[in-house]
Amino acid sequence: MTEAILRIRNLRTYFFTRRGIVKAVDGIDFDLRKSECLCLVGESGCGKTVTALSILNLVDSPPGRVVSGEIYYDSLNLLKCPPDQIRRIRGKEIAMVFQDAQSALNPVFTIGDQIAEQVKLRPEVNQREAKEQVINLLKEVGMPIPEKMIGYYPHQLSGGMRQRAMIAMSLSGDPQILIADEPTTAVDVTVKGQILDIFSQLKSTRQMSLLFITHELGIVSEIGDRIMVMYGGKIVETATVSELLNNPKHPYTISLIKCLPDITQVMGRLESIPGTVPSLINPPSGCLFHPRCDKAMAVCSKEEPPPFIVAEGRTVFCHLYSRPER
Amino acid sequence: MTNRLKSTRSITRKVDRVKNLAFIIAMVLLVTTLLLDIFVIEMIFDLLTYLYIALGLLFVRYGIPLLYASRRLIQYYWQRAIKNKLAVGGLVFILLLILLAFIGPLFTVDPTAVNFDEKNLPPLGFTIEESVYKIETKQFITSRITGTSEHPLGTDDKGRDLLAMIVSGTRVSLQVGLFATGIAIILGTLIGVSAAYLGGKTDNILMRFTDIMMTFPFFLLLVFIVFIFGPNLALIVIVIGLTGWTGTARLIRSESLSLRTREFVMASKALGASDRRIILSHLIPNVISLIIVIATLSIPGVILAEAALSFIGLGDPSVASWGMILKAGQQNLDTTWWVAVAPGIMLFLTVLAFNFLGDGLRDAFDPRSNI
Amino acid sequence: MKKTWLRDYIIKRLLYAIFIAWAVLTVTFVMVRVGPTSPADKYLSNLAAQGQDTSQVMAAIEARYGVDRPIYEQYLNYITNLGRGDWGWSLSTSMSVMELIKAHWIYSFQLIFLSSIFAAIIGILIGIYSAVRQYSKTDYIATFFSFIGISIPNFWLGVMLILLFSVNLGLFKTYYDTSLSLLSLANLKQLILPVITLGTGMLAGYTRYTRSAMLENLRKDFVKTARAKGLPERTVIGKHVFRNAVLPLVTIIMFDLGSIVFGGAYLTEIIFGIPGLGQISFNAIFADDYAVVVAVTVISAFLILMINLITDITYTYLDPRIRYD
Amino acid sequence: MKELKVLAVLLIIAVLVGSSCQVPQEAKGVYISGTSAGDAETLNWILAADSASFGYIGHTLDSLVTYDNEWNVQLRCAARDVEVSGDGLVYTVTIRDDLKWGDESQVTAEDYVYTMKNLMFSDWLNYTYKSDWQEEVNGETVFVTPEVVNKTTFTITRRTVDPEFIYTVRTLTPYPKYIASKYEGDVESFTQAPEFNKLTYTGNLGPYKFVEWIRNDKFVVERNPEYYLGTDTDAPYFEQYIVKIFGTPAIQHAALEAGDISYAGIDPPHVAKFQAMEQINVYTMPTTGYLFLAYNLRDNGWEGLKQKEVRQALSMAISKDLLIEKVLIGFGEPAFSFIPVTSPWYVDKGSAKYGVESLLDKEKAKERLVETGHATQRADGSIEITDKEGKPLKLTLITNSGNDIRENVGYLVKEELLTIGIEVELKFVPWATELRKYLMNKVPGTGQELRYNNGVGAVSEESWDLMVMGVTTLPLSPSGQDVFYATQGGLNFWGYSNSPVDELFQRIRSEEALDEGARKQLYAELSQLVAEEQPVNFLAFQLANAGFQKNVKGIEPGINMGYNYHLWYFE
Repeated sequence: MTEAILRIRNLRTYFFTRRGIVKAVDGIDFDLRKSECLCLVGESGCGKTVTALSILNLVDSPPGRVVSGEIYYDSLNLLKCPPDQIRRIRGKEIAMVFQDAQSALNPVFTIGDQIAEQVKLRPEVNQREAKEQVINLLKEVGMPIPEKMIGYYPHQLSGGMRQRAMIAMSLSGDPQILIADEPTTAVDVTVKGQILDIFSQLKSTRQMSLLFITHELGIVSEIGDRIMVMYGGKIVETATVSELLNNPKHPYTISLIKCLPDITQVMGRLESIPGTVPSLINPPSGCLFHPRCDKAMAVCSKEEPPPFIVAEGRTVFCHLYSRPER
Repeated sequence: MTNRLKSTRSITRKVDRVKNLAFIIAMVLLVTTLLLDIFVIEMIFDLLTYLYIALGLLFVRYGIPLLYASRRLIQYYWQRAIKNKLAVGGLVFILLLILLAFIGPLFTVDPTAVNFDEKNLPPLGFTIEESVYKIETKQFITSRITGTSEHPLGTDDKGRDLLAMIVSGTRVSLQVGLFATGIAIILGTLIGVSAAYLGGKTDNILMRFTDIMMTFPFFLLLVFIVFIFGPNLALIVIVIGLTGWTGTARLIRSESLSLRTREFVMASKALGASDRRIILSHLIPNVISLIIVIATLSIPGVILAEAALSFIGLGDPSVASWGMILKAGQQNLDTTWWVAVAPGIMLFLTVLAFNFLGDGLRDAFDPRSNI
Repeated sequence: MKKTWLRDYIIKRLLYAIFIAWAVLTVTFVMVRVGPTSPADKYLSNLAAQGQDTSQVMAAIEARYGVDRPIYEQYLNYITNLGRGDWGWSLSTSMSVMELIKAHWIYSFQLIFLSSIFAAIIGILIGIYSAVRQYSKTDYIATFFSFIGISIPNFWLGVMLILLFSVNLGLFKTYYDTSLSLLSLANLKQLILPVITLGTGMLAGYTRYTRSAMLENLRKDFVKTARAKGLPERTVIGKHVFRNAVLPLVTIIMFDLGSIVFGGAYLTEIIFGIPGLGQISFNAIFADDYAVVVAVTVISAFLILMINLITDITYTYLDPRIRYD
Repeated sequence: MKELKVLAVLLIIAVLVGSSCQVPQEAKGVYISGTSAGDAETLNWILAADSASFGYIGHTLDSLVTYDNEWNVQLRCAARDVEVSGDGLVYTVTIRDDLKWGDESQVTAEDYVYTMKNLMFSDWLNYTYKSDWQEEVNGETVFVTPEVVNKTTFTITRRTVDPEFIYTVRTLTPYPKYIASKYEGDVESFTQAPEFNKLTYTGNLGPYKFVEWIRNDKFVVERNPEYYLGTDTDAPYFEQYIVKIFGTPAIQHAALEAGDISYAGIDPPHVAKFQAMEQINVYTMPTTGYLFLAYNLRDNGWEGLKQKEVRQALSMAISKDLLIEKVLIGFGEPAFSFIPVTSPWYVDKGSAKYGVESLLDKEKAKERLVETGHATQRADGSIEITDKEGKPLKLTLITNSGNDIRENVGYLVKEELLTIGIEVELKFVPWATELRKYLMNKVPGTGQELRYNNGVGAVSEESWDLMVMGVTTLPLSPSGQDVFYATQGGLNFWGYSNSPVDELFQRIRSEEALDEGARKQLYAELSQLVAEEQPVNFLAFQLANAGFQKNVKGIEPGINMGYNYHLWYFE
């Protein structure tokens, strides 16, 4: 198996607000392997975006703060290294693509300037070369007539084009890892496909590893190699795409997949998961999902389910499996 | 169920009618005493007290119901405002000031009592040399005078107790600050809200009028009017009020413009509420927060304007406002320095307090600032 | 493409400004003549002292000043002269109004200009600093320091500065020396105290508005993007955030410039002996010098309108999303 | 403000005066004179109405004659003092032959006569002081007739005798005929004439020449090398003379202390401080300005004031020494008439000294009020002063706001009158309001125009009883005060009328007073009568303090201190 480029151990990120401590990410461990596309899936508010932000130390503090855990990039623990070292890693080693390009791009600068900004960070690049590189990047993400586009302002572009510019910008530092935080959510359906094509094409051309965050299971099958399902700030199940979709283990994953509209079959009403997302301030005891889990047992409400290794790289956090004698 | 609704509505209408009636009676009473004052008995109250009562009545009739209607909102903002330590400090100082303005005169001597024997007394704990020229000998006789506990802050060149003058000055400065801002706010809000709400031609006319008023150099206009009609505190207050509303009108107009398109206003319009009802019960309560902020931030400007007017000799001579004391003291700053220092410090602290309070409130009311 | 609608917009605004200036001129023209005092008053006590029949001589003097004719006639006469660029003769200073303003505007301009720059630079820096560290100890200190400026009555501060620095320490001259050439270093030195006096008054405005503009933009998403790109914090704040905060700031700076043009500047001019337009216009009021009062009011009104126009135009350069077509 | 004007007038007299015989010096340095009485309004002296304007012009234009501190005549443009004919009707003036205009042409008698005939006496210019040159001839007001005798001599002929007219003649200053004639008849072009507004015509007629005038900042003149008085003494010894205008007195004092200006008038509270400074010389000098308490003798004032005894009683209750000490900080001397001590016509003995020593007696004042029926003696011996309805008497005192000294006098009068049981209410009003509402009067009900003295029966708009005022008098011709105290006086706004006083004023202005001894006797009688009559309560003549930097030499302190100012020099 290819060795991991990014190892995250026992990561906890809490938000200290007036109403109490929000445990957004409450102890997660996972690895991101080289040139692999790991998808992080879960309902909104399950902590997937906070996980991404914690990696690059972009969590708004106050009120947020990474309370504990380590994030190893090669041999470097990102949580411990000094600010200017983190800064050198951002964009060049690990880059990020945000969800809504409309608000993520600076409205008063042209997209050419904003993309070139990172290229110019390297002193040996002069003005002309930088412009050329920007045009190439825009071509790579399929931007029409890039020479003209670099002079446009964000509000002059369509949703899809803005997202392409966003991706081009994240590639400008030639990163090893690209974290994409729901890049397709803010665009309409027709463009979604094009964006996914760009990502899958990047995966092949750039051999870079991709942490793809989304709440749409449908996308995952097209682009993902492995999937991690998060719930209430914890990982409940990890598996390869095919295994998870065809043979989901964790009750939450199962009901998630049931919610998927399957155009191949004529289905009645779409199923929805009863109850609401758990409060992260005083989360339910034991397994977070037990209040909404139709297979919940007595132990589920008392103890946290330990990880159960189903196979290599395939774990599930559910008492159903860790207690054979049930 | 509907008749219970009907009855509650009729009760509130009855209460409204009683309130309106009481308000009108009170106003009629006030106007008759004013007419009496001008034509029959001389000076029952001075003009400012009339203004005082009129604004008080206005506040009781319209102010309190409005504040009561949005009390939950204000309570919420109040909690946010307390976080800002400087704002709380400012508020405490202002409350002390208001207390001083009312209670103060009871504990201090008569500020207008002149006593040339106790002329130019330094504050307690200081001694200065006072010398008088003798024409026969063409020499000076210098005597040392030390501050007495009877006049802790010392006395001015007419022997008046400085502490008493500062206390009576407090009332004047607060009156100027509150009334002038009151007038400016009322005018600004009415013009701003109606311009935003009615839109179209009226909005255009009102805004052009605001433009013209705004391009007049404010201080030049103020000095001009006070010079022509003579320096009288009531006039100064009214002129500042009548010329200081343009900024408020603009701010409130832009705020209400964004409110107008909001759903709840559309909804009440759909329910057939009259324009006046919408403006009074929907637009204005939501603009209250902005109004409170603008008020606290414009009061210091008004107090300083009165002080500046006094400095150039256009202050009301019959009134011992801080500005007037400062002007008198400022001429002999090198000999009797305390006469200028005391009012200067009071002006400074009061303006500072209002600024802090205003700034704290602005932060509290600004949804974006994360407290 | 941008230039066409901008040019039309400017023309429209210029016409509008001329209309407003004309309205201000007319209002001031009438207002000045409606007051009880008249320019011939100063002769009153002298004439009486000569035992002369005051009313007869006063009428003659008012005829000499042309203030005895009906208002509309005076107004028509004034406007026709204005057409020829003649703003009239100043009675209280015995020189043509235009010459008077031409000789004195520079003193007011340099004072206000330097004070605005002084207040803008320090105010904005404090504003950014306290926005980035909101509600920290430094934020309170910075706000406290900037509010001191606006709270001290500037005529009081001015006198104190002169007594301390000019008289006791002898570092500055006690009054503004007009013989020094305007561009000389000595002129800059003698402007330090007046600029501090006037500037501190404006400081709080800049700090407060910069702080709120910065706060508003600090939370925007593109800040996270900038940081994610590995840009140094200085660039993130200084370039990305500030560039967006500048927009509301420009409005305030320009608006402040307009409103304080006379208030604080006049008092500062009196204390430091700077013969600017502030003193000229107020002495004209006390001397009932109608021509000067009207001229100064109209010019300052037109100036404020021009400032507003410049503000709106800089908007389009600062924020590409704004168009006025 | 009035007191500062007093100082400015003092300087003008000084400036118009000069004397020779000083040690020759080499001209150096810039003399800066500070003022906070406001800027002048014009350099066209015939249109001027404010003292600052005369002050500026005086640096470039001398009059015929001026006076030293003992009132000895000092010749200026005049070659010899003005000669008066035996019958006091013809005044002959001979001017120096070396006076030049700006264009080097000679200043001739024709210029002087032209200035009088075509400018001062013209009706298109309305010269404010033209009535000084008019006389009453069988009911008609006519101008005196000036005629040219030869190039350097002209005469002025009167039809009636006025012994004090000579003082007016001595102040004559000429306009250049060759320039003024271009603007004759057109007041607007005369007002805007560049030659007059830039003083380009003054030639060698003054110690200095005009350089520049920056409004509200400074008036700059430079040394005139061709000055006619400077041929032998090479005067003046300052390269430049600057009048620096300050916004507030506080900064003017600061400038003197810091050494940025050479001279400043010092307000009483600061004199002791400056006296103690070794780098400053402070000279204390008498002025011709006196403070007085006017009584409203018209129908809307307290009727008691119409009785001489009541006025005397009030004067006995107000201590002048206390006023001088507390309000003027010692810089004043008690006044008993309008003739200043420094005037040659001042006579000390014989006039009643109310408000001082024996005639400062509060008990006697109260008795006097009982005698005149304005007070009742109660059983316990205390005296209650009541008005005609029997209520305790309350008088209103008015003065102009913004004038510290007069406000303080008002407070002191209130305190003093309270000690004898009269309550006084103070009202401070701006000067313009005081003129219109309290001074000007008219007969109620008639369409009469508001004027300062509309005679008997006229009443001011607002009622008042007492008023604190300050006025300057001309020491050489105190009879000018008839404008206040003669029944027909232009400024007799309080309605005082007394035929013996009127008669004395007439006699001083007649042949009888031609002989100076007789005039002195008449003035003595007038001051005794006025001291007795108490038309107003003459309070005090003020002293002025002038502060100079120590290095200014050649100063002779006195009533006309600046008469030799062109001989002053920097050490």
